[in-house]
Amino acid sequence: MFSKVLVANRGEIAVRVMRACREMGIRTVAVYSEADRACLHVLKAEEAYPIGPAPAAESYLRIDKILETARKAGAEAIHPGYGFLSENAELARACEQAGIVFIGPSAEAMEKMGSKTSARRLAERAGVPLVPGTTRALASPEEAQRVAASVGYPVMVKAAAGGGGKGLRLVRSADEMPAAFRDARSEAENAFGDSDVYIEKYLEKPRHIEIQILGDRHGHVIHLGERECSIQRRHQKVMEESPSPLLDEAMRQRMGEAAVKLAREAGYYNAGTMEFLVDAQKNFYFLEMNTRLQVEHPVTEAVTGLDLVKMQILVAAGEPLPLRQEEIQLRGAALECRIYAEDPGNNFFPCPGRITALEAPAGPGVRDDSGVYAGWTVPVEYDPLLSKLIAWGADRQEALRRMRRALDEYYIGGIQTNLSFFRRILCDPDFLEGRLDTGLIDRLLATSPSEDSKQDGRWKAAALAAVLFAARQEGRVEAGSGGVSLPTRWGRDGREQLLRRLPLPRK
Amino acid sequence: MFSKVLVANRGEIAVRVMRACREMGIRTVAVYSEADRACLHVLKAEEAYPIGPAPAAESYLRIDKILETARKAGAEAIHPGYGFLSENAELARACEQAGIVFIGPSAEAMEKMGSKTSARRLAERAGVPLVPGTTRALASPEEAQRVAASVGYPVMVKAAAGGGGKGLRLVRSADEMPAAFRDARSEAENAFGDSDVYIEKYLEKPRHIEIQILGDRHGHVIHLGERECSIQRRHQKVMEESPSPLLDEAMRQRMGEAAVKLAREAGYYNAGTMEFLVDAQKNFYFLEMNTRLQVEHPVTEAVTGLDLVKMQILVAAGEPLPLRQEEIQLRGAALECRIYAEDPGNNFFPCPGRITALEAPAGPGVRDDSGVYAGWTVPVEYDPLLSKLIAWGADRQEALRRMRRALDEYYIGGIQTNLSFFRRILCDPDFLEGRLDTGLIDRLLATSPSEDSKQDGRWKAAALAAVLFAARQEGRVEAGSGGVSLPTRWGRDGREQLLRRLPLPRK
Amino acid sequence: MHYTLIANGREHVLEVAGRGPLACRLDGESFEAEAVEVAAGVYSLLMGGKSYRAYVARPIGRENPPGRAAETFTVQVDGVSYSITVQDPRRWSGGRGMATREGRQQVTAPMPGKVIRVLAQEGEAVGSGQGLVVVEAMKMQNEIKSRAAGTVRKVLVREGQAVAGGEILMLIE
Amino acid sequence: MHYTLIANGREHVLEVAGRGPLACRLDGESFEAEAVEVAAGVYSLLMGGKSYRAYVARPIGRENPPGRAAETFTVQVDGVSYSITVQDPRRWSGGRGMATREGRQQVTAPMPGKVIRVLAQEGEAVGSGQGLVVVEAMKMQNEIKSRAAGTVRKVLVREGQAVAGGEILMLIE
Repeated sequence: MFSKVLVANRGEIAVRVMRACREMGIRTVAVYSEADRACLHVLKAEEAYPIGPAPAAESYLRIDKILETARKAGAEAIHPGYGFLSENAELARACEQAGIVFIGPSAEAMEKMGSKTSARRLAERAGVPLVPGTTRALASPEEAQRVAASVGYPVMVKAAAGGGGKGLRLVRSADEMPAAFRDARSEAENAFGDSDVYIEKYLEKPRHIEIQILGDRHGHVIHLGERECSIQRRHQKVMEESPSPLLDEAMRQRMGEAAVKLAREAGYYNAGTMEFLVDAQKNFYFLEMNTRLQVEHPVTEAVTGLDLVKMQILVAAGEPLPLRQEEIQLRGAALECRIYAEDPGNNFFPCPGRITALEAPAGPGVRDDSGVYAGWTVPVEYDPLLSKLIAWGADRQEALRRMRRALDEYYIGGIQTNLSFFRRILCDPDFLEGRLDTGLIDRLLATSPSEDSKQDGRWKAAALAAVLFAARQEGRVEAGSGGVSLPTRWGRDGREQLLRRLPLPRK
Repeated sequence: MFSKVLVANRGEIAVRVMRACREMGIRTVAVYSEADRACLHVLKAEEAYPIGPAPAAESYLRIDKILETARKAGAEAIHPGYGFLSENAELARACEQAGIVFIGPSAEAMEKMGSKTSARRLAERAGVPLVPGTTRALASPEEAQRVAASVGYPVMVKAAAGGGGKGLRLVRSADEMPAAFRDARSEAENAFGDSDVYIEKYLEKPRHIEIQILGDRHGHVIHLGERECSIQRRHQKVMEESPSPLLDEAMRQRMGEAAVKLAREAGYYNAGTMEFLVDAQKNFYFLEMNTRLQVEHPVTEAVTGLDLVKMQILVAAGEPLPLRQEEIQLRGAALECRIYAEDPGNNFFPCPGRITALEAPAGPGVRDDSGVYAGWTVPVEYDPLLSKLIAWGADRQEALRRMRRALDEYYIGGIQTNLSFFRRILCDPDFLEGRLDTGLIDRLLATSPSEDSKQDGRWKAAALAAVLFAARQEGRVEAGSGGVSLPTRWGRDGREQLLRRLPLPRK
Repeated sequence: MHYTLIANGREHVLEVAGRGPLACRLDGESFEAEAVEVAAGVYSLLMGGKSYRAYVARPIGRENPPGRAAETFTVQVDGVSYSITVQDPRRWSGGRGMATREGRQQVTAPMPGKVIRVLAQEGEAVGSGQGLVVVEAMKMQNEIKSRAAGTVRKVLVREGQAVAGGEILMLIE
Repeated sequence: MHYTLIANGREHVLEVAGRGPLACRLDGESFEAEAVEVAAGVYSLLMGGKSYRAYVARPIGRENPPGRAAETFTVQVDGVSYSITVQDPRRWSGGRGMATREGRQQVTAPMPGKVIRVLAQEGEAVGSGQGLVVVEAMKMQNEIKSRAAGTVRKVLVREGQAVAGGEILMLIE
């Protein structure tokens, strides 16, 4: 086993990886940009080295600096987390040349599965059902129109190198195609340096369901059940759960087997995720593979009892998977909320800034994977993910109620967060009954939040607290051990303004 | 189901019960003494009422005030937590008369099992093995000597109403008996208002292993496996785990069946615990029953996936247990550390006071059941338990390593705690290998902690941090965004003391 | 003491007095409260037996410029968030004589960024939720919307201009 | 700047200087450190690539009375706790000329309570770990032990006396 691992990432996922390392007795090395000197992953690491200015392109994306740091620190392996360089085959190759283990798949498998068109070809070969469309890049708008006509409109024009909702266009008819084709190509070129696009049939109200797989370097691949990721906003996952309320054991097995077959076909090892679209008739179609740890891996950990990061490290060290497929059992249900520094009351505008107070939920069945602390300033340079809140329950209902309880306990002061938005989702009848699809959030946002929050005592308490806080700052209240009271005279400015006692009836 | 429950307790267990209620959609009512206005359970409750001065005898032990509050608030049931009135049959009876549900066993079952001599008689009748000794109170020192001679010295003289290590005397020979008999009786009279004592054979280096049971009002009783509670100091549990490293499936089944038989014999419903002593030959002997929720219930929750407080509430509402024995499966292993405000460096002297800062561990497999928060003052009037830290792992080793990681993350500032002591236990070879007995801590305390803590960089970091903190308070450092630096002149007192730059080689 | 509060574009009046239990009246409705500040900015309020924990903070991104007679706070009570502006009772000379004005609103930049587009002009009537200014920040274009209906009184920025967090972009009345 | 520290009954000298990276020397051993106070009383220290997070607090129960030339802090670094007394370099006139005195020790009451027994008399030699005073608090009798070997210089309390938390019970040299 490794004695020292460098984590080439920041924030919550770097902290997550370091926790696994600590529990394995592995020393951890952090890297940080100039904006991140005080970031939690630097504090949690046993070693930490600067790798450049705030922009990711000059720090977290610099393969040369990361490898140099690994060599200097004597790290035997590099964990890339998710995002940044995690799906960059160049890093995997550079590691190999430097004699450092990349905790991920081989560069070859990453390339095979990383390109969406290449992954679609592999899936075709493995006999895994695909969303109808092309498995090669399209040469012209005319070719795109021909293909679209054969699969039937509406279709999606998608970047082969895509991700994060970029280089995507929905096309509803042939005359929209030329503009959409052009726009998708140019966006793809800008975002990924690769303008290849292909076509997929657009499914109405599909569900996004993904299968977690684990493979070792000895050809063993298993799956750990599914995650339902249909709760999305702007093509970005917001909430995930496992198991999916849609799947039964038979369908889980069929999807799991398809995912394992495809991973084997690609010679894949490490943790990985096969994303599928599922239509209203419960047909599933392979969409793409993520050749890395997912943001939402904790829901799978909660129901399987496995530590996926430790599994990644074991496999990277060349050890065989310690489990067989038949030993994998799902227990209960788990949900994850991605807590972002963004303002749901203001069009989800990102809200970096100083966290003045922080109170995280705790107690039974609650896990908080946070990358922040009170006193820290969320920088403007990176993803505004603050924390992932996971609730487990013996069944979906208990997990839901626990999540609601945990959200009520969560307090992040000083910045706006989307915590209150999750409370809305968790009251939505469709959500509660498991009728999920990628349009749920947009429908929810189209309605205005209920105004009954002004009806109960909370509003009175809030108004009073705001006034007490404002008055305290002006030096107008006494906060003794017996409680807050308003003095009869203002002390600070010396004005002799007597407090008028209100003639109120006592209850 | 109840719509409102009063929690007749304080601190972490009151918070724990309220969390379960919230998740069940039940409104919670807190009661608090004058010392507890700002206690966490008051903040977490939906309603809160004062019940008297700080001494428990004038507040938390006042059945009349608690019932009056329940009536006033319209609570349909009372959860007693552990300690205080939880094993007081009078409260159970008073509830019944008032038409309020007591979330616990019937008063009769509580009395049958609450007296140790009566419980021993029941166990005898149920054919459950007992520690050799008497099942009736002893009339005189002479009778005690006769019994002791027949079971063989050493013996324990124990209070029939005992608990918490009070009214206990170890007697190694006949001539020690008269004094021990007298002392135990008078201590029992003072502590419990009941001077009855009985005799049990004293087992050398026994293990304390207990079985968690659950019974409903329809005669169904199941067990949820065992907890190993051998890590004790002064007869008080300090750390618990489930499963016990000692038990195999067959022994678990035998002990579980004995516990269930005994509970049935007593007509017991609610959660309950049968404590057993296990000798070096793995013989088990019934010791006593706790007719309430245990402090250490979370380790059972972690391995069974059940919420014991919810089960208590379900059963109290008259519902049948939702599970059969064969559905109970233990997964992985869990440990619990009881975090106390006490100073392990100073003979475990209790250390109440203001918590100036608090950082609780989080991440996978860690649960913190806390009753405190930063800014709160731990009062001198009650038990110094701050929090229970629970770590779960796929096996005992993972749980151990996770607990160590979690302890390293835990920070409670302003008061002394026993956190560092758990770190010592978690490095003890006997503990790591599961060779547990009630003498382990005393042996550990007889050795001095290793002094290697001064060898590594931590000591340098600590020394520097102390100096920076002291200097900051004197206004001598600048803490800019670029880090802490020492100015060349002291600003505050105007002395022109130039900072001497040290001629240090750069590394 | 009288305080004028603005929440969700609406004015409210809270009167508070007393030692020990506070005698309060919110928009004419009386209630009693016992308040303890249990930690900095955290209040435990007992009101007729009901227990509330209120966290108060000055949010970045919705800040008012210093020196103003009002300050906006974010208050979270048992999981529900409120944005409440408290007007200084001294500067508003008791606040009693003030007319309740609906929809007075400062439009501020939630964070540093660049103004990409100005969507409403001075004198224009705008509806609640209508887009006013587009600001680019953190590589995303974000439309700032009106919190209430009203008329644009003043536009303080032009397209292409860099703005600081909390900077006033527009005034609406 | 020179600081004299006492930890575990032993004196140490820490010299610190510099802007940006701090040049430090602890008991003659030189090292460099970069320090950031990331939250009140929480320091992130990078020393030769090693990362340490140090939490500093003034503990109750081990407090020194105000106005003294030294103050004791509890410092926790990555799970390990240290009790460190920092002497004021101004009052100790630079601290350089001071002789290192082993075992100078104030015995304080960790919390309010009542003195039940005084176990060592003035002039008596005591060993490390030897019981000095028994204080009853929270319904438990607790023996306060000597942290280092020395001679009892002064006994400041008598049996039966109530003591406050932090009150000095005995001086040992």
